[in-house]
Amino acid sequence: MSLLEIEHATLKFGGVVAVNDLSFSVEEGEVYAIVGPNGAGKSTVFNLISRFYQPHSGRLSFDGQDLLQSKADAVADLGIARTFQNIELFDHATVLQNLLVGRHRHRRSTLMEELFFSPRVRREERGHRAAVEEVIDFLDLQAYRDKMIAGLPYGVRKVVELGRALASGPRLLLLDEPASGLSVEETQDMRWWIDDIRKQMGITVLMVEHDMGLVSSVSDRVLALADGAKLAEGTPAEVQANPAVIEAYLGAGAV
Amino acid sequence: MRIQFKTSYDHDIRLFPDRHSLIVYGALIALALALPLLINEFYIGEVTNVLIWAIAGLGLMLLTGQTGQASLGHAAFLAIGCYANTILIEQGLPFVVAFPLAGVITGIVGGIIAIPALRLHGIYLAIATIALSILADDIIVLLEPWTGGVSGKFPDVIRLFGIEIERWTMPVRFYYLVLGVTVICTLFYRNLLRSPLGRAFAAVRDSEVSATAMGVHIARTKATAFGLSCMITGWAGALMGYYAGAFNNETFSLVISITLLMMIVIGGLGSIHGAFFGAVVVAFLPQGLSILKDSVLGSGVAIPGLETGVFGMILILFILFEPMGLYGRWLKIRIWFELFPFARKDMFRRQKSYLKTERLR
Amino acid sequence: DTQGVSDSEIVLGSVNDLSGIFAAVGVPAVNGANLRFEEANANGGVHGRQLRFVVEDNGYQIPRAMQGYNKLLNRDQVFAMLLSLGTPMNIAGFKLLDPKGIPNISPLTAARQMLQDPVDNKFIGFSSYYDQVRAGVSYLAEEFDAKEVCSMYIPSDFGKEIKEGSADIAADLGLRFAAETTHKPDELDFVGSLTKLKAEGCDVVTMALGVRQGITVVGTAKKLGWTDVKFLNTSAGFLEVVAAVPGGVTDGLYAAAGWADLIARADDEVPAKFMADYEAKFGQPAGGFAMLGYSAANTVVNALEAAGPELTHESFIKGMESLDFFDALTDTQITYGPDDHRGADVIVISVVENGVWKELSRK
Amino acid sequence: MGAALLDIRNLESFYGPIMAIRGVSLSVEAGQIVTVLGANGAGKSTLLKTISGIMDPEKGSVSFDGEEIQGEEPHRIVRRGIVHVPEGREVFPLLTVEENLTLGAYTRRDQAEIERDRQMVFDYFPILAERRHQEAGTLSGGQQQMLAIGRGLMLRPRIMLLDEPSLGLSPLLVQEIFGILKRLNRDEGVTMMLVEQNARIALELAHVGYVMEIGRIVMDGSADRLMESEDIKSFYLGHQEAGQRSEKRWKRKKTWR
Amino acid sequence: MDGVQLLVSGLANGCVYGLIALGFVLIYKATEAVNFAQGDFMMLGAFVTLGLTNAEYLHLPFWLAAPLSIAIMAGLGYLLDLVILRHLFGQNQTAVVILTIALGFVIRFFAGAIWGHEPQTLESPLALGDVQLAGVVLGLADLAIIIVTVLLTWSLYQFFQRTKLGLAMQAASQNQMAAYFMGIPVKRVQGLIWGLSGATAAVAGILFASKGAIDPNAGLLGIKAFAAAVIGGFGSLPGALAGGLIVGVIEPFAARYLAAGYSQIAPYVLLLAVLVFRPHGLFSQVRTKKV
Ligand SMILES: Nc1ncnc2c1ncn2[C@@H]1O[C@H](COP(=O)(O)OP(=O)(O)OP(=O)(O)O)[C@@H](O)[C@H]1O
Ligand SMILES: Nc1ncnc2c1ncn2[C@@H]1O[C@H](COP(=O)(O)OP(=O)(O)OP(=O)(O)O)[C@@H](O)[C@H]1O
Ligand SMILES: [Mg+2]
Ligand SMILES: [Mg+2]
Repeated sequence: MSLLEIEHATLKFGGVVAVNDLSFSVEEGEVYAIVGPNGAGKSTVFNLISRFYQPHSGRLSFDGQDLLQSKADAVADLGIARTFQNIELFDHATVLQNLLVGRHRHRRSTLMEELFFSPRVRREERGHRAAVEEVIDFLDLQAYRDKMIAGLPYGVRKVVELGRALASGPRLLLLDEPASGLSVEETQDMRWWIDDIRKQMGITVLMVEHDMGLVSSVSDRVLALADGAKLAEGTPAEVQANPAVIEAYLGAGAV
Repeated sequence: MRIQFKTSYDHDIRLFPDRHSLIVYGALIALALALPLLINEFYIGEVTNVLIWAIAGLGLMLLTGQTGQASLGHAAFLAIGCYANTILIEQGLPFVVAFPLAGVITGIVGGIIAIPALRLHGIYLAIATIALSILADDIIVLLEPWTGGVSGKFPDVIRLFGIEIERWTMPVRFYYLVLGVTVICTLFYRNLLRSPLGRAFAAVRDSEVSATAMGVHIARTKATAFGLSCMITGWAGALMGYYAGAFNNETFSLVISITLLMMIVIGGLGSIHGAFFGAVVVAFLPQGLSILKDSVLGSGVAIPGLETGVFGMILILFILFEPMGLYGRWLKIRIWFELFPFARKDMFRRQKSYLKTERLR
Repeated sequence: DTQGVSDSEIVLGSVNDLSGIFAAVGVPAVNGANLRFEEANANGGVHGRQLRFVVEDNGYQIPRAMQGYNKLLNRDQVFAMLLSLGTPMNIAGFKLLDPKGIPNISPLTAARQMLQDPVDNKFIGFSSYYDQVRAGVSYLAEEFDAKEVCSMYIPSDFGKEIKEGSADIAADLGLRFAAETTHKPDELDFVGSLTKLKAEGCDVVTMALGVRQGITVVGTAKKLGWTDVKFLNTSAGFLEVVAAVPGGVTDGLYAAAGWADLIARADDEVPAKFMADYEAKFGQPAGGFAMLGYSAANTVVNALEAAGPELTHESFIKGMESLDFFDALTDTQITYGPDDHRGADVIVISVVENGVWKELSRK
Repeated sequence: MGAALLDIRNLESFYGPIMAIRGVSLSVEAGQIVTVLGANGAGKSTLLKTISGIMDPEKGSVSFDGEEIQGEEPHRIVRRGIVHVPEGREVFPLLTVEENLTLGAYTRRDQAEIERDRQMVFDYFPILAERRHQEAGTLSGGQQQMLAIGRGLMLRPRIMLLDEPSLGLSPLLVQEIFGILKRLNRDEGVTMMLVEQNARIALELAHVGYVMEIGRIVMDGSADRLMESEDIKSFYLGHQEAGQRSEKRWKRKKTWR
Repeated sequence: MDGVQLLVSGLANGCVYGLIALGFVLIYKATEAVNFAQGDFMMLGAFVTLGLTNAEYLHLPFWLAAPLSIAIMAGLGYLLDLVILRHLFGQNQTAVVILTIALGFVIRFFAGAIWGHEPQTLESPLALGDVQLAGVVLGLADLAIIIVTVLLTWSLYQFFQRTKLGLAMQAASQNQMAAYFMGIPVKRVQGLIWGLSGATAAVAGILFASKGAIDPNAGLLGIKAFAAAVIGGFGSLPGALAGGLIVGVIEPFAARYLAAGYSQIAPYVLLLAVLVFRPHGLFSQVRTKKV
């Protein structure tokens, strides 16, 4: 059984068919990449998994459970965390606070306890903090810990968003264009991080990315989308060599 | 410049981040306790009033500053707290039970009212709450058997552990009562801010989408914020009832709701300090203006609406010169002193800033 | 030593509405009182003491009113309160005044509670809304054989007084209290309410509305062709502006109030002098509430005179209770006594004719 | 080469107390494409914002065509022919694609020409033509980026300030867009100042390059020369071997903050 | 017959709300700010006209005074933006809300100081005379209000939909920075809209004053107009009119058929009901964010 299974999912916006009878599955422990031209429906697939959108037809399941039974805010509880293409951070909070929100699904304290800040809340806070500090170490965010998001450069924000998703301790990580806007050097870091996330933390990664260098170096399998439907699927090399993919997505110069 | 060395995670969890602030706030509490020795009854009454407004401000701040939901109907919750407290005491409950319960009842009512209001944002929420504020007046009249309708109610003398407390005959005792409630509410607020729920509030305020993706239940969080906000507001309302000594359907009017919102904006949205700064301005400024007018123009002169007009103008100036509220100004002054003598002249000059639509949710 | 009294000065206070929805009442009243106090001060004060009148604006809000009381009682240390506006504000104020025995004189509200227990320190200037509306309805019932009494009111203490007065007098006279409608202060159209009252066959409609609304109601009824109905205002709507609306919109509107209209008597000596003085000082024509303020201040001055040089609350109350004089300005006899804390007992019934109030009858 | 069209002298810009640009001088000659490279947070976007008047500099000058324009209202600067295509697709989300493009030509009066340019944009990006009545906020990330660039073209600028135009675009479209930029520069003589993370493609297009670090220009030269520089190769073009990983890990942050 | 009369007067009334609501919506559409002083603007517009035309003041002919006061109010609106609001450019909109509330205080104070607190009546040719049609009575002023409101809504709608300036105004409200990048003089555009809303307020004020008396507290009406705008879907011009009409019509029917004590709360209950079922009003202007 695969960790994530999408079967015959379809979603339309008025006349636009954003996802068209799409099926694919992601295995536990792999890095699975989705590529495709702009507007192919990649982010829409993420939004379906996050339950922001309701598919018109089709089935989604995570770890054997029907995803469509869960509301958007329950998806995190299942162990699915995500980043956003256009960065959705809590702008008027510090990096640390942003990462701590990532821990929200582990909250066990009740309202009463929090009002009086009971010892248990204190203990849990320490636990959350320790978990977050690990992420900060992992992503080298020490320098930014107490900085407000609003004043951070784009690249750092991307990393913070990744950190927030990691802090929740997910089983499946959805990354929407993790390397866009990053320099070559930072993309390099991202590559290593994704590697470590998969190998050391054992987290399955599903990512959308346009940087084929990154895609081919970290992913086990690649799905190419066009107009919401599957164009090709296979190893990075196979997909990159597929003429339909070259024609619709990579362009002749990229071979 | 003050440098903090953090040596454990507890540092960020503590009530007071460092020794310095412990000393400052300790001194503040000591001053508050000693105040009746220092000033006369008139000013004790005014300070009590400021504190009551500050409690109400904390209540609204929790909602508006922390979760970004502006309410223009909080006077309705002042009313609920005030009536609930009085009615419970009339039913024979002792003050120690009735007063906390009044807040809790207000909180529950607020939480329930919030449920349909949750899907509302920004001005839609503001107007829905305005409607609440307006309806409260009529509902109080319609519930005459409980509320006394237009004739209103008169809260009894407070009996707390055998001590009698009354606003006008024993202003100092009443002051201590209000001070106690203020400290408790402030503690609650502070505790929330350093626990997961407080962060969830901020998350909901800044980005509902990603808060959802992080597992924050938007509706439940907002309803909780609303409920907590109403609870604190309810306590403020009960105290306001005691302070006024009499209240009816007209007491908690829309004007009060509006004043409350003005107060927290002027104080500085999103901070505990802001509620207090705002309360000082809103509760003391009109009185200050009146005293000033007496000394400048003579007490016999009555210029219609002068005080309100001047009050309005001063508010405009406040907003113009410090749209981030007094707390923002306060922080700047502090930074300036901390950096002294290295502060640049135009360090706090506003860089141009731009807004984006809030019609996307 | 009594608070607010020194060898050279007596401090009087008022919590008034100078900026809220009743500023149209509070402002001229305060001006009128000031006029009288200045006259007294110019004549050397009362028993050598100058009068100082401190007014706090409450904007018609109770919290502001309480701040005003705090200032007046604890900071300015007033001797007595005068012309305080608003029923709930006054009632809240009693909690403070009563323990200290501070007199509350001629509050600007005609609610019956203004003479609630303990009554010793409370004095009112004229009849209550309740009595006014009763007198007005009986007059109209007698005069026009009205059978069906109705009421339009703002759901507030003021509205409640009027409504109860109307219902009670209807019961007493064997008439029917046929219908009632309630309104918000910001309502601007009354077609619906009037259609309802017309359908109920109302002969007399008593009104407890804002001044502006009252005008609109009468105008709308005419527009709808409903002319066989009598609208009745109380002192709250007994204003020159109401009578003076252009086009004769308010012609035929009745009012029952505790004093006689000023403008109608503009040629009489005392009113004429008052109007001239007032206009000279404030640059605005004097109206009913200015007159009321002046008259209330006048009562206080007379009471202070009567209290003698040894001024305490007791002596002042004695002084008040000894008053019995004709007040030419309001055209009423003002009498107080140990069991009578109401000054003018008369109720004057008037109607608008050709843009002015014309007195019809007195009760 | 011609005279400097855009001349920047000792520019300093602040965000409150934070100094984001620390005395930058550079010049762009008419008809040139200049690229500014730099790590994250180096201040590249801030530099462009300061030129286009969205931010006020605290010191220094920006001259365009010989006139000092720093501190001017941004709309006046636009009217001089400077267009800024900002980072992060700032489209008008509740207006349609077509209305967004119409606004691109806000300063222009030549109706027929505008129509022609709109057609040109639609030719470049056929998807925009297809979605002309869709609200811009519902376009996909890359489609919004196309719209932002197309809208910039509608202004018929003399100089374009492009902040990461390739952000979120598919490889095919990146090639296309750089092809378009090249053509615009060659055929219509549009001057450009280009900020890109994709240093290779930027240097291939540009004539001249500058490198920024923490608010300062640390290197400049012709694009060809920069392309050959070892530092550029290792930091911006990604010429490392996979095996360098462990070494890279500790010296990764080439600058300390 | 009753029903028709109620409906017609309700519509006329609703147009007054609609007219003020238009002012709210204009500002919101172009700046996303909410002008809580719109009701007071209307009051001021009415008083300015009164000051120009009434016999005891300047006594200009009405048809001169009306356009003059519209111009004065437009100027005031523009000036307000120029002198005060421009300093808040780019700042949080709650600051603007508070500022306009405070401004309302100030306007009321000055209006009271200049024209007194007693109700006054505008000497308007529209105030006198009714129109009778098939048993239904309508004041001349009511008729004028209906015509003017419909015309104004229509032309403002066209303005926003068809003209480049109208489009630019919408753009400026959605993304101020991007609007600047297009060469739109954002601040001036916003000043224009404040001027326009001042003019609208003057029109509303003149018509409102022709219907009955005015006093410095007449601006309280703004709250109900605000509710109307929200019902319509804050930001939509036809919505403002629709919302105004709904509130206007519900009132007389509630007054006619509901028990005392309940009738006056009908508009607010209706408002809450609308918001429960359509949280962003009838013509919703709010979209979900695409991520
Ligand atoms: N809310 C919406 N309303 C209408 N159309 C939409 C909506 N959301 C997405 N679309 C359309 O659905 C298609 C898929 O969008 P999606 O964001 O998934 O693309 P994508 O593959 O992520 O592209 P990119 O690489 O540019 O981010 C696009 O054509 C887009 O215009
Ligand atoms: N709004 C802001 N408030 C405070 N500081 C800011 C703000 N915006 C940017 N900065 C700071 O200014 C510096 C320069 O930022 P800028 O956005 O110009 O960098 P950049 O070179 O464009 O980086 P990127 O590649 O991420 O776009 C950064 O260090 C950042 O922290
Ligand atoms: Mg996408
Ligand atoms: Mg940048």
